[in-house]
Amino acid sequence: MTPAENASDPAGRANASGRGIAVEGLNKRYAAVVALADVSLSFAPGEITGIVGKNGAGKSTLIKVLSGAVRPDSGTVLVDGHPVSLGQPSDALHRGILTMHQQLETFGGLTVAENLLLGTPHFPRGPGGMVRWRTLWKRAEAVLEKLRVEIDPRAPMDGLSVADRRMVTLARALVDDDGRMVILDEPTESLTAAEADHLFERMRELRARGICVIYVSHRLEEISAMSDRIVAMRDGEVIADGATAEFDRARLVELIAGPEEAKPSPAAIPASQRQPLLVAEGLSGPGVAPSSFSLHEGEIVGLCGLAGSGRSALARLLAGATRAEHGTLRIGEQEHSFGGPHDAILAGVVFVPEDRRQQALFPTFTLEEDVVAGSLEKLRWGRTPFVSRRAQKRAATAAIADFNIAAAGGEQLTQTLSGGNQQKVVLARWLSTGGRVLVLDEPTQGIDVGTRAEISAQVRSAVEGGGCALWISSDFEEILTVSDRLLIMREHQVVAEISPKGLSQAELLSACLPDQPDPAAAEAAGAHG
Amino acid sequence: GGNDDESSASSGDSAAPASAGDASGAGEEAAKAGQDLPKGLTAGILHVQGTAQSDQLIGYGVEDALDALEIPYSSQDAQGNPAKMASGLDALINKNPSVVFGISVEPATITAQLKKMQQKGIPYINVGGTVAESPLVALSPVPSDYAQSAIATQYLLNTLGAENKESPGTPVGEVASFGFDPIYSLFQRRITFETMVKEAPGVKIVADHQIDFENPTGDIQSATESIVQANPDLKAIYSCCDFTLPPIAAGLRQAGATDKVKVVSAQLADPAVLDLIQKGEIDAVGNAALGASSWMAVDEFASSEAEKREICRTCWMKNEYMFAYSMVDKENVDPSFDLRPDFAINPLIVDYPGYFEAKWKKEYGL
Amino acid sequence: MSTKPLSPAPAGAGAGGPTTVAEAEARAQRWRGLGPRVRRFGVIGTFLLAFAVFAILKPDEFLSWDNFSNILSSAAVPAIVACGLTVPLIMDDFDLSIGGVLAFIGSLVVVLQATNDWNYELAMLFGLLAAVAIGLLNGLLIARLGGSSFVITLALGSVYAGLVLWVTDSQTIYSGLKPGFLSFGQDSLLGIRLPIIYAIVIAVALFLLTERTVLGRKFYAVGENSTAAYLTGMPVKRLRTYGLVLSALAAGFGGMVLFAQAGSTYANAGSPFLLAGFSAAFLGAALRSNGRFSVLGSAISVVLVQTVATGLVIVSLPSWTINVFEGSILAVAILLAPQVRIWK
Amino acid sequence: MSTKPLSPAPAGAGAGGPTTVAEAEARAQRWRGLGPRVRRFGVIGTFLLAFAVFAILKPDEFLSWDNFSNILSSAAVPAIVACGLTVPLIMDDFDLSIGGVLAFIGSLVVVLQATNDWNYELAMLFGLLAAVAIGLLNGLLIARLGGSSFVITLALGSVYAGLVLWVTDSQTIYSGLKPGFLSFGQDSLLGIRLPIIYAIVIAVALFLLTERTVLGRKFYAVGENSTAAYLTGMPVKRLRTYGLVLSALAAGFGGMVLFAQAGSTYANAGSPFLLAGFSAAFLGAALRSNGRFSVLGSAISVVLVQTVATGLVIVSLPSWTINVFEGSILAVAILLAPQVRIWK
Ligand SMILES: Nc1ncnc2c1ncn2[C@@H]1O[C@H](COP(=O)(O)OP(=O)(O)OP(=O)(O)O)[C@@H](O)[C@H]1O
Ligand SMILES: Nc1ncnc2c1ncn2[C@@H]1O[C@H](COP(=O)(O)OP(=O)(O)OP(=O)(O)O)[C@@H](O)[C@H]1O
Ligand SMILES: [Mg+2]
Ligand SMILES: [Mg+2]
Repeated sequence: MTPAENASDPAGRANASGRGIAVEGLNKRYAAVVALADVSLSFAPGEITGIVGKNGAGKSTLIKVLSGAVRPDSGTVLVDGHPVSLGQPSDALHRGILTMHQQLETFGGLTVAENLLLGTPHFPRGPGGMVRWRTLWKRAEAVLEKLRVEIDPRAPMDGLSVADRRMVTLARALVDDDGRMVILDEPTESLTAAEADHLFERMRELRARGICVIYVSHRLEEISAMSDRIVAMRDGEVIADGATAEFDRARLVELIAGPEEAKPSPAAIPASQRQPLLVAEGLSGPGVAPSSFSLHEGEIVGLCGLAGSGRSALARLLAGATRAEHGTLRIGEQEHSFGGPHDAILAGVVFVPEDRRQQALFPTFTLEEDVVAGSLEKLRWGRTPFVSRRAQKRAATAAIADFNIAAAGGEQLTQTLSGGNQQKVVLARWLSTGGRVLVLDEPTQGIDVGTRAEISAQVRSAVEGGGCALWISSDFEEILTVSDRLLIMREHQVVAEISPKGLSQAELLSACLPDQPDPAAAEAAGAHG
Repeated sequence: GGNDDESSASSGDSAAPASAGDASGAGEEAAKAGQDLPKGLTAGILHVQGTAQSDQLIGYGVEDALDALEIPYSSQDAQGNPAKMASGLDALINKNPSVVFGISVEPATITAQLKKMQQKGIPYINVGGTVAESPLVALSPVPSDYAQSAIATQYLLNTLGAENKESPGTPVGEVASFGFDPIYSLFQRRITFETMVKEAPGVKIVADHQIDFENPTGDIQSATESIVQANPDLKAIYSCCDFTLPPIAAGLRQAGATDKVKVVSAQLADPAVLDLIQKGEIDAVGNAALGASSWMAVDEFASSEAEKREICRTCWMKNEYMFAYSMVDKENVDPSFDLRPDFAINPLIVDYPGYFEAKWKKEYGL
Repeated sequence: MSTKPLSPAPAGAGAGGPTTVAEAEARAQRWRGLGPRVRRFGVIGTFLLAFAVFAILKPDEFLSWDNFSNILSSAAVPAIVACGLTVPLIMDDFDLSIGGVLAFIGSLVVVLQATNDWNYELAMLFGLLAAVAIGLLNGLLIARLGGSSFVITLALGSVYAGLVLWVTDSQTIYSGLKPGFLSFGQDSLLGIRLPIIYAIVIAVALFLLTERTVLGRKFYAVGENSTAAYLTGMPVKRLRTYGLVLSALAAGFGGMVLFAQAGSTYANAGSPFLLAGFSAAFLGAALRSNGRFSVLGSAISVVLVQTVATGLVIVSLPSWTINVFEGSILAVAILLAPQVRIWK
Repeated sequence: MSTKPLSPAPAGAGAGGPTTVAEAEARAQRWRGLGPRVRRFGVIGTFLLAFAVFAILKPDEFLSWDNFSNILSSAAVPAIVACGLTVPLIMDDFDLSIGGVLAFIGSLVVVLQATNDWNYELAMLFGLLAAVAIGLLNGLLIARLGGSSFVITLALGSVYAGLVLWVTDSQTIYSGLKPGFLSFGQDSLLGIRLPIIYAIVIAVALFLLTERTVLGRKFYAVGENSTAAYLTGMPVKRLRTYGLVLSALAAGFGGMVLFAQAGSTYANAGSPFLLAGFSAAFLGAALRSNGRFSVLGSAISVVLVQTVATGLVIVSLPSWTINVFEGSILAVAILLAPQVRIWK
């Protein structure tokens, strides 16, 4: 069955069975950009559908239409065979369609419990509309329990790490056992295998209860393992739709990235030639227990750990965003004690933070303005204080090309870009500043497979000339392929160093688990690798 | 509109410049046949704060006087906003009037406009209340703040003296004052009060509250209560101006000190105060017939036009008696007051409208 | 899992510098040599210190029941207005029309009973309905049609100020107010003046509404992140409209109390409440550990500020120093406030 | 807590419902049946319509060079102040001290020359330095020590208002001003009054600074996301301090121009500029396609609002209708504004 045939069929299938959700002839344009082009799909109860596609392909737009957040220019949504109007998110929620959007939107100042349940029928309402707090804490705990998350429901949301916030929003979408559909837009972004497993368990549970599950991810192994059916999108169109078995990895990569093969990463410099560039000894700070490690010239070092193990805290420390308490940090010959990110930047540290929305993006800047925000000084018009428009345009055009940013043009506001493209903007801004020490916290979150390879190539070429990179990623598959060496963090401390060569994801995961019986073994493996 | 007063004046009659020299004291004697009011005179009126009763009272005075002379006018209300004072005056100037009457607008806020008027030869006349002296203001026939304050202070001292059981006639006791020095006329009133009280050794000023003009009502009421509490022996409150009286009365009412503390103030224009006087919450207010200011101003303007002379800055003073400075208290208060046609808060002591109307009839044959 | 905010205060107010709470705290500790215990009570402490000074200088006057009652009754109407405007502010909507609404509704109620000889209860009921209508209009223009709350309410505030002149015919209305209406503003219950009681009731009601009910939590949710609120199916527009209706209602009721207290209307009655109300709300937010607007914070701030103002009048300083002291006390208090926020 | 109510950023207030720009646009299109072309020019169109009405009713007065020059000269000082306060507002800092600063610096310069008989140039220089010092103090308390800009500047504004009374000894000072100082405020150059020229120069300079220079770009970055700006190595505190210094400087300069224009100091000179300045800034932001605060937007808004006010004065309506019309025109204009933002 060709994808095209398949795409036209499902609506009928849903009608026939009388249950399920379908879309017919969806179209959505944003000025010149076609986000959805005549999309017709149907989703059967008890089926997990994985959606793949490159950044800007229209996956999130499809999801926004299904969840009532965006109205299509034309086309209909059918619920159990009947056309419905999803004018706003509450319309979809009332029909049992729960969604976790890609953009992490939370109520920062409210508690975890309120983030989970406020606005849902599960929120405990006492007499006079009063909140029954005790019931609320209990229910929230129960909901979190379903995902095996241990977060205090009374904690304020903005105190959580990105992964925890992600888990809370996920839990919110997965709260109902008797809904109709659950849609998860890149749920595993910034989750490690350990947390993802709990999620998958819950997804299977929902499938068993006859709920349609739609799920978007750029992690191909994961999607192959989890979904019953895969839909591939490109430029707003559905280009393939079929049972998961029909797709092998190569086909998926081709569907996402297009026919041209990703360039293989340049080979790493042999270990013997490496000079230590960054050396930390007993370094500790907020969220980081004394840790010693070094990064060598020309090396990409992966930093692994479970969510909450302190990887981001260490990255912040290296970037001068938090202050070191004890220990020393040397870069090259010089010992540093950063008073703030500006000091770190002067010392050649480049930091891509994990939390794009709150720490990286300038939402109403245009793409051009945002991409150059880290290197404004280079854009001066001669020696004047003015920004050269031409230099800005040139820099932006280069970044758009280098990072495959899909946008209507340099004038598009960054907040209207697709999630992956926003991440590319952030990366482009940072990698164009030309520092020696790259500290990359989840740099490829939300980025499609094709571009991932290019980004690792870019990082590789950046470190080639005498730099080094610390690459944090929760995607173990990726981190095993990009890094020359791996550091393991447990309980806020760098505890081990291992070589990625020949290591399986499962082995890596077990190295990260807190009750790892014998870290020395792993350390030994690293030393010999 | 759009007349040129110079040309229309000369076409009106020929015996014009004769009496220009002896401006002072010209007054009634200058009334000769043939000195008609030039045709086509127009006027502008600039209200400082059209919602204030005093402003309306003075404004009506100007309007009625102009009506009596059949001079058309247009008005602007600045709503207390300096920016609107300037733009309102601009708008009036644009109509090219023969004169603009400003109701207690501080010249500082409209300097640019006044300069322009000077260049265009349009006189600017201030009516109602004292403003800072300025060469740009052609005339300012206003009741004396010293006088208003002096009679009020004297009334207060007399009352305190009468209450003195030990040596009747000698005023003793603690008093508080409300004022706002940055406004020149209010400063004059406070200084008068202070000077007179200094001469009565038994009287002590225990508080001198400067009104918060951003929030006058709330500030005055709460300050009244605080002052009464802080000074249990307080005998009296002196205030600069009538708009403070309702909140002062409310403050005293709240503090339960209405009967204990006498309240005396200068300036009376707000009829709400009459009510308070009648109820005995406020004791007495020094009054000047503000409307007389308007009629005197219009009269001097008309004379200068008729006689083709400069406006005389001091001639109005011989009529100052029309202000009829007097204290209004429970004995003589007339709460049936209406803004029109009386222009004074109490039955007219001097019938200045009648006087001027008769004078104009005789001089200009209206 | 730790409940301590460790990520950079997300673009929060006054963020800018400190990336983590611990870091900010460490830095703060460095420049001020004070122990955490002292700083913890910084704001309240500054005010208490000021009160202590007043109490020492004028013990009998400042520490009297009369003075206390005087402070509270001066604070009553501002507190009603401030509590009301805090509700839309929680949702990030500025309601700058409150001054106009207060004067307009107050004048309307007075005119209806004094000039048109309505029953005063009926006039008050009508006034409250008019306030609701104003709130709904604000909601329509701002929440539904998406106008900027700042500009729309400023513009409408000017319209209402114009309507005041229209209904009162630009006159002060001081006669014809019904005795019942005057009692409504001037009587006492158990020795407590009625406006104080109204203010307490309204503050408590709005406090419960915003902090303890599901609706109130949704208000906060909208304020925290309106996109998230929309996506989770909350009726954002309706919630914002509720907020604007509540603030119009509070302002309208405040206007009635004000004129009943004064026994007359007067010119420009509304404008002082605008800046006073907003500064109380912002001060209240700065006092709270999480820096959020809150009804209680606003109410407390009104009383604190009024107490300082009264205290300064009682110690009778030269008038210019009153301004200076008032401003300085506020500034010092607020500088100590971030500490509270950090230590929770 | 976001204090930037206009930002269309995800958590922005104006947002509320619309998740995406295009969606908001689609919705807006539905309820208003106007063609996009019409709506595109909504705001400016409303004002132009108002101007056309004035021009038809009073062609000679409204369309005269004199009137034009009057409008601009009345707008001069407000525009200077509004442009200044826009700079910290871009970075999310409210500077409410401008009223106090304006009056204080203006009075200081007058007192120094009139009472202390200083050279007027020296007095002005001293005034500007004092303004810088005030800005630095604001910056220290707000950007460095993390006080809430709203409350701190409000408090300090009150302090400066007190200092006005102190330096002027609570008097209006109208004699002793040097002729040179008076010319500085009252002369014309090529038939254009000097204050207009100052306003244009300042507006253009601040426009270039904020929109065209590296520094200005950083200002906007701080306003958009101060955490991101900090992590990008921008000296957030220093940038915010610059903003506060610029607004204090503009306010101080405005005060000098104001009193030189008037030829004297006067009471409460500063307060009218506070609300006028902020409403201009917010209106300007609503006019811009991306909803950002901008110097140009603020300057244009001041002139638009002044023109409407003057027009209404010229057609000489009863005073209460002026309020009503002014408010309504503003409200209608702003309701059409979101269109502009969407369509760029
Ligand atoms: N509000 C908007 N205004 C303009 N263009 C938009 C808007 N929203 C989305 N787009 C454009 O629509 C296209 C599809 O975006 P969408 O978010 O659906 O992509 P996606 O497949 O989810 O990509 P990603 O993998 O990066 O999340 C993108 O090119 C994006 O720039
Ligand atoms: N200032 C601090 N004080 C105490 N503990 C801290 C501090 N900062 C971080 N932590 C602890 O470190 C944990 C890790 O937070 P962080 O945001 O660094 O996540 P992470 O370890 O990188 O994990 P991930 O990003 O995968 O979720 C937090 O959950 C918290 O318990
Ligand atoms: Mg997406
Ligand atoms: Mg992390």
